[in-house]
Amino acid sequence: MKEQDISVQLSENQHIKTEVEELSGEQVKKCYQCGKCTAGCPVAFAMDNPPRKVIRLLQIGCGQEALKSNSVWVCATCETCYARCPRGVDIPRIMEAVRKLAKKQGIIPEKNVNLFSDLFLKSVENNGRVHEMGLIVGFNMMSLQPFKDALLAPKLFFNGKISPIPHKIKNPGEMKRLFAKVREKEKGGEA
Amino acid sequence: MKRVGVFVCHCGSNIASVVDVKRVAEAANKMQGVAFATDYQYMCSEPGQDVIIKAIKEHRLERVVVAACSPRLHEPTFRKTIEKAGLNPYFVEMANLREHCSWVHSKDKEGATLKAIDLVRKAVSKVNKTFPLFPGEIPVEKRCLIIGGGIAGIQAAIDVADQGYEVVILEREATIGGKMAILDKTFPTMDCSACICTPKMVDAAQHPNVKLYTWSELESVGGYVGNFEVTIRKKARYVDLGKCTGCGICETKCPKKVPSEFDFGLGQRPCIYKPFPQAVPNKPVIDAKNCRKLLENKCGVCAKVCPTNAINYEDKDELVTEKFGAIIMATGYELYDWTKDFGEYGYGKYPDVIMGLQFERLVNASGPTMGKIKRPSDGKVPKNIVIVKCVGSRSTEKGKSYCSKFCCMYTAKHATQILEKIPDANVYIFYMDVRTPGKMYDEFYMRTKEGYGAIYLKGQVSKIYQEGESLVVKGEDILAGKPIQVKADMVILATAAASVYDAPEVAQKVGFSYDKDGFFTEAHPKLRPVETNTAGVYLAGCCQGPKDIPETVSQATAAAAKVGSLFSKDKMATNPMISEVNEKLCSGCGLCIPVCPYKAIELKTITERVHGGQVQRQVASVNAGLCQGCGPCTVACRSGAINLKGFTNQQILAEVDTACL
Amino acid sequence: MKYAYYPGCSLESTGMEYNLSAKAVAKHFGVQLEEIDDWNCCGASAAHSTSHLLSIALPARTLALAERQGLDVAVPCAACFNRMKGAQIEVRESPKMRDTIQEVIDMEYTAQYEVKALLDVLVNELGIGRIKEAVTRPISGLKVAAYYGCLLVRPPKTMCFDDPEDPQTMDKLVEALGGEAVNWSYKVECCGAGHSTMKPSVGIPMIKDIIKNAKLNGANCFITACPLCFLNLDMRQAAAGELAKDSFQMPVFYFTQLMGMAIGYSPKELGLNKHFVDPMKLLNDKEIFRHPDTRREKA
Amino acid sequence: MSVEQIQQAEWTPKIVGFCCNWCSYAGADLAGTSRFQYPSNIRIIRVPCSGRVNPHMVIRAFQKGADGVLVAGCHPGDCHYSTGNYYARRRMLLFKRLLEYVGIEPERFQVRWISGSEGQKFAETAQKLTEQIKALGPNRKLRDVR
Repeated sequence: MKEQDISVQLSENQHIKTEVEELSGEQVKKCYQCGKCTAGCPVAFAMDNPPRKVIRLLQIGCGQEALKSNSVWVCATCETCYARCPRGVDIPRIMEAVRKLAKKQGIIPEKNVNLFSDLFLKSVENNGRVHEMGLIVGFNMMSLQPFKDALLAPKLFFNGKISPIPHKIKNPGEMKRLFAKVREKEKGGEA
Repeated sequence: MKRVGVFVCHCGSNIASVVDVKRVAEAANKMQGVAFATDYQYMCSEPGQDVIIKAIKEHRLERVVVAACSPRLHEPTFRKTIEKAGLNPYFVEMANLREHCSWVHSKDKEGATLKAIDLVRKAVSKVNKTFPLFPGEIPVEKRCLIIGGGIAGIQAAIDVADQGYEVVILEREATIGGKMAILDKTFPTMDCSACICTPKMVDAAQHPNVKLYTWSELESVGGYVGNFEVTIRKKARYVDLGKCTGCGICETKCPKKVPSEFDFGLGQRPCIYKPFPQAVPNKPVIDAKNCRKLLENKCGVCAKVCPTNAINYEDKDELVTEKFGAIIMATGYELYDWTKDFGEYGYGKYPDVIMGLQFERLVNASGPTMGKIKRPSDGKVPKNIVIVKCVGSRSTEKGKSYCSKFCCMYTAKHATQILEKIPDANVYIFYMDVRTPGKMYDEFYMRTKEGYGAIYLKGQVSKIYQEGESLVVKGEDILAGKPIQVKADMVILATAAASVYDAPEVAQKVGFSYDKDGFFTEAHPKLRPVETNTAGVYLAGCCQGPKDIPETVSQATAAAAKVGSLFSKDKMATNPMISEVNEKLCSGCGLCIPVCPYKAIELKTITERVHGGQVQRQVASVNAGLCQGCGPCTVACRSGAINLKGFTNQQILAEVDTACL
Repeated sequence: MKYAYYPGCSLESTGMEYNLSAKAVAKHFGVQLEEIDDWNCCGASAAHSTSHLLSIALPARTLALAERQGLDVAVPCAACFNRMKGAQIEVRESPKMRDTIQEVIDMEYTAQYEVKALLDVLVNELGIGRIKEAVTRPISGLKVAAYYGCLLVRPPKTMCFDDPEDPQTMDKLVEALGGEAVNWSYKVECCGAGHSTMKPSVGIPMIKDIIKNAKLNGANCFITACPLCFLNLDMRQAAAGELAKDSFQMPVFYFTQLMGMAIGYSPKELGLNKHFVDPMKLLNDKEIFRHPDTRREKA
Repeated sequence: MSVEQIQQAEWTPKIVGFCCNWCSYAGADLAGTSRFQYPSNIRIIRVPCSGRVNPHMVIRAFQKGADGVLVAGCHPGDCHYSTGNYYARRRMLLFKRLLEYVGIEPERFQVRWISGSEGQKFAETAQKLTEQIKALGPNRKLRDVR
């Protein structure tokens, strides 16, 4: 590994830290790196950089590396870290912010996670409510694993738990307008 | 107009590099009433003071303004200076050109110089309205009260008593000794705590100048330095200390056993008990909350077996009031109660998750397991032991924000003790940082790691839970960068050292300040670390903040030295800057009386001649011994009859007028 | 007692037995649940990982509709509850956010009404005493691991519901219904939420650990207040069992199902036939339904 | 200088600060030792306790040409004399209402609690006060025009 000049990193990647802090409303310097977040994280085993390290990378100007880590996609937002953090750092908000930035830059190490949440929101945008069957079928098809969960489907179907017809709100157009307004505001930097 | 002399100090370059001191002196020379003005490099130095003395004599100066640093630093110095020149020491006023001007306006030299001139003018106007002040004298009661009988209180007591003064130790427990008596060994020398603490306890108790009030509480404190009046509640002990020989038969015969406080619930004690065998005084007390005789009027065994008839079930609390000249606070600390906040460690529901002081009892030869390390749940010898540091320390979210200071060392001590007694044990220490400043401290820590093989894991523990017979401890090893877990047989939590639960209440009773964590505030963090802002009240040990035994003992000795210097004179000077009543203006309305926090104002009756006849009326009167010179009474007075000497209405208004020019 | 009721998407499909049993139990105790007219999805974690504003706007629209009904809101799903409470608090505390949100949803929303978990309403508001009185078929023999998951109690600063590390609401309920609440260590661990679908290699081991710990501590079934937790523990139990090489056979119940059972409803009325892990074997073993159904006489 | 002349010159506000000896004066000292910079408009008058400050003194300051007045004492509960700042708090609250009633803008008269360890807070307070009063311009109310 080539050593990195932190002084250069810090000035070059300052904007990543600033953007994460703006998006999350949280300050990364509050963290004193005790590791309690990683220790209690139920998905840390599946992360390349555990939560503490994601914050460390931001602190020392290696934000680019943080953006690439799968951790922010694997994070289940279970809030365990935030509930126990001795410094009161809202880590899930930071993870979320890094994820948003990564997505903006097209860095998506966990394609399926991204796909699922996109399909989920698409379903909400179209119907106002989530159509679970459409979502799962769509997800399995598009993630190229069409027979995943195939054994579970009949039982769900015959129990009436999933139906091929989506539930909708009265005027689905209303939901589309809501989404459009959110996008507009976010572009305007209001959110 | 008085003849005022103005002396502008350069303070090396501290002032002169920002403020044009020459210009300030020139401007001062032109001010009304100023007879002489000059500048000098270091006004507080001896030659600097000579400049002032010489000028007072040559120019027949009547008042002096020193434009230098903060009066909080050098006002006493310059008072002495002008006293040497024959002036009343209160005829000096300081203009704060350093802290309030040059240091804070270093980028605005012109503004700073103009401000400096204004500050000098303000001081000149104030000093012009100054009257001579003379300190009074009050006798000093040469007895010292020490609140708290731990190692701090004991050391302070012995040191004050050795100087020949009478000492009373007030202790709420049944014995003196405090936390040190609980400990097994002391780091880094590993000598036995009891072996060095108990002889001191006996020394204190047997000292001809020391009186012990154990099982007693502080009720109230009145008076002031040199003349405190303290009321003490001697709680009912139900055992006549005069008759009791401490034979201990009652303890062995008492049929009811309850968890022992001294062993933190790990052991049992009878309801008539000495906290531990070497207790001082070595005489028992009856636990009224549990004694069957006192609760249900049954049993009474202890009275039957007592060979000297020392048991008295009719005993009542007793209040005694005594006079003291000084008070040393040595109320110590207690461990922060982690069981109410730390759900992730089980809220105390797992018996094998214990705190540091409980481990001291487990490993102590006089403890409930006779020094064998056995885990509380099933008495098995634990093989894998986890120590978690910073439980409730250094946390802004729950517990305390500060570092508890001694945990790094005692956890290392615990590790070595475990590894000595259970050679095949593994000790895992989860830490955030290891802080070991102190003589031979870091060497001890290194020995714990290298010599004994304790495994240090950098990372805070997130969760502890029971799984079968073991406890699962989940952490991260930060240095390796991965989540880890340890299956442990026992977990020791290094919980934060907190102030005693009622420390703020005690501080309020005695009348001095405490910080947000309940620790007592010293008068100055660097230069007056054992004094409080209340004259005559001193601090020793952990009541001021967490500290280890050597530090505690040093502070106790220091506090004793302070008491000694206070007691070395028969009379002490009082602050003359106190309130005074102009009886001609006073209407006797009494509004000032409830405002005074020191109960220093009373109404008195005076006789006046009016139109040839004699009329009696009431006016307010200030007790010079009690008044501390705070001044809210002056504002409460409707007729403007009360004034505060040194900060009179006239002086402050003169300052206001010149400040607004 | 009357509440605006927000079933949420899951209770219309995979969590329909929760909906069934919740309505039955609420009716029995005279708690009126008035479904919010034209409610929409709360956005779940997909929304807040995409846009903070969206994650507030979606629940805010539903809450604004509820405000028109003039009622506090009762939410059965823990995830929806978390989102709605979070949105309500943010709108309530920030006038700026309130203005933005009102503009986005094109409705007035002042966040003056409370958002409550259905669990809170049916246990704490109703009171353990009233529940105890209504029990006609004690669930004795059931050793229940009360599984709270994440979102009901965390983050504690927002949710302010029960203890974040050792919550007791469902445990108290189980005891009141005549069952035994086991002491176990994973009651607030995460089930992995959508990972069982998106990334089974992460999700399934998490589910496995939870079921293992419950079993180790002597539980023979679960109780939960979240359709996603339910789905993971129930539908994915087989997969988790394969990983653990243990067939588990730990039925999962919604707390409303256990309540319904104890106050005399039939298995069908509570949707007990819709589970993946068949609960009837355990229930018959423990002879829960042996007691006569006294509900109708009582009513 | 007349008011007009003051306006012509580059006007800077005149601020009088009453600081209690034990907390705020010490806090101002600490601002000095820590070299926290703030504008040079403020003139500090040392009083033993914020409870010593008579509303009369504040009025006098405004009469004599102050544009702003600060009264600073120990945090409530921390008074060196145990209760003095409670009296200050009550008095100054009422007095502030009175000043507002006669037309003095609330920013011109401020009461702050600054402890001996809050040098930064003192500097920030002085800075902010100066900015606020600069924005308001010179005070003309209550001025003694004799």
